[in-house]
Amino acid sequence: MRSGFFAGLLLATVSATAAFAQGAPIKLADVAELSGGGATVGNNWKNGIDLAIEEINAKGGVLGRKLEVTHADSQSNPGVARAQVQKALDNEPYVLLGPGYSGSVKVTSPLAAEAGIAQIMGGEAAELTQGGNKFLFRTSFGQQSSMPKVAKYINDELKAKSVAVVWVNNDFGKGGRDVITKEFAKYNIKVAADLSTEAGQADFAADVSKIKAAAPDAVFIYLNEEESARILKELKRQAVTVPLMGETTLVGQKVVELAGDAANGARGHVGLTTDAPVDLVKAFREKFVKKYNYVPDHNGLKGYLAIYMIKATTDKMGKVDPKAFADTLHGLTIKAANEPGILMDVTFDEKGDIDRQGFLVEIVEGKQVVKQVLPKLN
Amino acid sequence: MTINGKYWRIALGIAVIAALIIVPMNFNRYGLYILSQWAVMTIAAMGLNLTLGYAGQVSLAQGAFVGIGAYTAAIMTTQGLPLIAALGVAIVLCFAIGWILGYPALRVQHHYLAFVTLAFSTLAFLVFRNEDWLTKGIYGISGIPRPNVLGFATNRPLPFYYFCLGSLAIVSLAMWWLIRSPWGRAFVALRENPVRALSLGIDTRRYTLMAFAIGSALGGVAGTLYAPLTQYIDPVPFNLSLSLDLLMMVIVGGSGFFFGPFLGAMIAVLLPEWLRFTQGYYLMLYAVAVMLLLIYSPTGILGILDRYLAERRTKAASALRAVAKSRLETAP
Amino acid sequence: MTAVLEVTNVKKSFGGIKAVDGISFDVQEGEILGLIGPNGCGKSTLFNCILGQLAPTDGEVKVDGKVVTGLRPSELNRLGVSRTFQLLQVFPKLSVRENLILAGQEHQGNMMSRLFGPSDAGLSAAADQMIGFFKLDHLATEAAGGLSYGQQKLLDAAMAFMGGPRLVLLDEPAGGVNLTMLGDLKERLAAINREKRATFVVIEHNMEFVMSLCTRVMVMAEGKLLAMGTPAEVRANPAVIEAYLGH
Amino acid sequence: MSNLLDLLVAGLATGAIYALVAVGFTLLWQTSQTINFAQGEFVMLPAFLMLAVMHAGAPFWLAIILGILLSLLLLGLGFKLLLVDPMLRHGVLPLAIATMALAIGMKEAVKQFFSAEASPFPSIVPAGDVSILGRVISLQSLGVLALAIAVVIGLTLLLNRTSIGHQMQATAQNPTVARIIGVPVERMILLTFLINAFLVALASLLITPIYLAKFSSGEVLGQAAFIAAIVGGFNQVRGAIAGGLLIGVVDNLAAAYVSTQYRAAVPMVLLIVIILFRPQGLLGRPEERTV
Repeated sequence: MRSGFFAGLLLATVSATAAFAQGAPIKLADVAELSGGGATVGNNWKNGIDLAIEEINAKGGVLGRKLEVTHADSQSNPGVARAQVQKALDNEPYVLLGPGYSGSVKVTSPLAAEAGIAQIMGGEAAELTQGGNKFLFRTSFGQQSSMPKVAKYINDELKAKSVAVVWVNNDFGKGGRDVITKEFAKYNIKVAADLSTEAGQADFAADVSKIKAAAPDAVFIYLNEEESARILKELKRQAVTVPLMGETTLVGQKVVELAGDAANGARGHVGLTTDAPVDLVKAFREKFVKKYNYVPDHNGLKGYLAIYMIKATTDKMGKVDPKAFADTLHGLTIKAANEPGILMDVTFDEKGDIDRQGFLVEIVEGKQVVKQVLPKLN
Repeated sequence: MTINGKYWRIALGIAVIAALIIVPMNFNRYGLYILSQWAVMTIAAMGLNLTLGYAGQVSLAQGAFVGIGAYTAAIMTTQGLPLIAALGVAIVLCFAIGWILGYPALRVQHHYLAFVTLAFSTLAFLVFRNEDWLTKGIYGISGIPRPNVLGFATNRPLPFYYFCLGSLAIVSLAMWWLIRSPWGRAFVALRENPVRALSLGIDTRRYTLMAFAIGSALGGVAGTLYAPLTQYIDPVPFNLSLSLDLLMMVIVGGSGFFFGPFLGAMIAVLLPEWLRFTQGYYLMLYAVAVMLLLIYSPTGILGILDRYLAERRTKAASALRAVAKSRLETAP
Repeated sequence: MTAVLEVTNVKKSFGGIKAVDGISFDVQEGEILGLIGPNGCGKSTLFNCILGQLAPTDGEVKVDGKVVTGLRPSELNRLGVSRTFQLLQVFPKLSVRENLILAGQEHQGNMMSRLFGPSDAGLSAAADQMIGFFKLDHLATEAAGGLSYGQQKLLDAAMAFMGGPRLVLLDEPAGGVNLTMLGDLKERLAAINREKRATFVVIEHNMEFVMSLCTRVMVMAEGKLLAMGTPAEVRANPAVIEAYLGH
Repeated sequence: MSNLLDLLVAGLATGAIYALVAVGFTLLWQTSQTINFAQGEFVMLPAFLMLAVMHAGAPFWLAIILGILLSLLLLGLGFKLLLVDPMLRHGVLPLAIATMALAIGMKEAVKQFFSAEASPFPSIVPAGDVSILGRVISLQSLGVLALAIAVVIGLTLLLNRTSIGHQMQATAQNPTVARIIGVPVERMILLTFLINAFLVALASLLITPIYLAKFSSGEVLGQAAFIAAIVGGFNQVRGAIAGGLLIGVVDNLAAAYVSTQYRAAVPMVLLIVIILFRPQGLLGRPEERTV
């Protein structure tokens, strides 16, 4: 037993060969939530990555070299994520991809920074990019960029003075809740009810009756897909008629599919959506559905974009240089006209946050309708 | 056991210990991390093995005790207190809570006990997550420092691994002492036949509570090592699934065998590595393997080994007896 | 002579069924009292009530003049009351010596000395003496589970004596033991009774065993005391013959 | 006050689901000392079996029939023959641990062979609402409640009025004696496994339209059902029903009046209190301990 295990470990060490030899494939490492509570997130992210790599390799790769990725499972557990990232870094990848959970990003990003390898991740918690880490990049809006837009909309368009906030009690939900409550304070919007819910919660009757009792002008819902669908159904059943506002997930295709009629009228800010009125995004969605037979959520898009970020950055450098990668990506603007795989124009700032256009959508008769396009800032 | 067998076992033991010290010197950071994780999980599983394997009390709360230990270490060391102080607090805390949690074990057995401890596990998770003022809630505690041991900094992976290995060695020696002491004998009696144990003057209540308390305290010890190992903790790793994982480790390795947790933790920590070629199927295969193992041998892998050795011994003994008998019969 | 055990009006019912229905008797120091009766007459239940394994519905039990009803079996054992069970109750995975040390260890020192003191609680010599006494010498390091039935029965009895008890309750010590072994067992019990002034209460179906070992015999039927006397008296009692030979 | 009434109704509807799942759980315990830690997953799986049949092109009604048959085969017969029978001789605890492994295996299998994503599931009850005494109640909730009541009545009749029921009760109380008086004990035990499989399939059919089909949806349900069974009384069918309804109501009231952050704690505390002070459960018979 023991000797077998040592042999295995030694083998893993030895197999880290010269990764950057000319013509050899460019090695990428992905660590994602392939099992456990974040399996939906991680598998979408992984499929997006695989799709992009397949496309790029079919067209001859990056600078004439193929891309090659290894996927590792964090089991949605930060401890395991740390081990897997450590392992990935020991093999000296060109770029590290993932994880998707903010907690897992938090424990792994110091490792990548220490190794001097850029990490392109899916986490959305505001604080991730506030710590001065020079190697960490987002693929989507952080909560600190999306929530102000939601709060502004609730204030300007919905003219709500009191809002009930329903959030899922994990790092994703709590993060969003904390940022939006701060934003509400700026507009003097009162939080009429502050409802924590559990991931996987099935029964929202009590939560909705609390919302009813609080009689807010609007409800802000920040939950995962399934829970979003369930609460929408319950809100409809208990005849709550005030506007329902969300961010990305609430108005996603999956929620509409699961909630049916109950999703009608729900609104939300969406940074990345496969329903965006952008031709390239629609084309992506078709390709994805063709390959995997389901409609991806925004995590599928994030994985896909991560790979094209690598391609655009490498093309810009003109060489495969892991040390210069992060510097090049900071301040870089990638235009969809030049690199169609990036789908929409995007700019990365010095913190690794992104700037891209966003959308305000509403569900009308089971379809996402874009009510407003929020342009890219610069 | 013959003298030869004894020497052979001592030699094997020394070889394994030497290998654990020398071989990892060339390991990369990941290898060291995995080995450190193995040492930490082994300590937690040893605690559960005492409660479950020796004393026969099922617990689904070991993960929660690892959590209590980890939070104690994280909170205290980020305040600048030394890890050794945190260790002391964690042991006392887990021992006391384990003692209290043992009380239901005096009233109920088996499945009821499983559910009491399961409930405790859930409650502990909720406290970790909801009490922001203490645990920083779902955001977790980051920047947990690694300790200085006898003047040596353990920031680098190799020294920290030796720190974990040293802790494991100390815990193993203490455990070895415990199970060879009259207490260990009383624990086994408790598991095998509590009625008879009572009639021999064994205070089964006190020993049951002790088994719970000591087992839980070891969970706390594992937790105080886990925190500086990952240097970041949040409530998620300490949910029910850690308790289930630890239970599986004890069962798979061999519950009630001293080396069971070592083996079980090794399989659990390294199995994803071995079964990587199976991609997403590995947990499924693991589950099936555990079921098959339990059907074949409810005392785990070491149980199979033990049975094999016992059979050989019985065969040898009955052969001897047959020889002796034939001599008697042929005697004039 | 003082009464080592005094049982006064002990009753035990399960639901509506009276398993033990008002039994009183006492046992003098050094006595060997036989307890016989048909199956299901409440003998073992009475044992369990005396020993605290079952709480009696009513009545009182005294050991050496001290009321012990309500004490736990372990506490009683440490007061010097020991027992064996009808079915074999040795610890099969422990060796013969370990079984005996286990049986004696709670009578030594305290919790702390049992943790930090020597592994055998200082009982190796005593255990080996007991092993010698019961003629199990060649088996000292064997796992108890590997012994023959008769040997395990001897061990079971030996364990009851490890704590140096004043009073021992034996539940069918002769059941399933072959003739040679039976002789050994009887002789050993008699020897302990003689040498250590230990007092016995013995449940047994083997009449020959009871009649030759015991100084006094008590007969139970349907939860009640039917007869009490010397072996000869009991043997001649018509009510006893009636109960044994059927209605 | 109207709020409270709403919560009670919602709690009863959820509780009826827990009760359905808990009933089979107690049946298995009574006849064969099986603690099924995979009971929640047993409810999760039939929905996927039905979905798989539908994906193959079959209409919904056929999928229901085949789904129930497959459940009887896999979760009834297969579970008993392949796991319980070979494990039972090892005792209660190893079997319980084996079912924990089974739960993991089932979740992973569904995730790998079906999907990690939630899927919608058609409802056999029309999706409308009815208004009773001014309360809006969904037909789905009413359906679950009605079925739970039907199951209690049906099971009670079966157990108390039929000879099979008497034989099952005899098996549950004392298999050895039952065997001596000529009860086909093995067949009775198998029957309880089949009844359990049927109940979980029914529960799956009713719950999945509300809870959605997802590999992990059994976790919450299984735990709630265990708690319901213990709180109500492990050895009584009506105990499991009462426990289920109670847990459903308590959970909803806790969310409304205690704290949403700690709502999951309240049933757990209830469980601990019950085990400490009334281990046989609210309606259970005490199990005579031989010690």
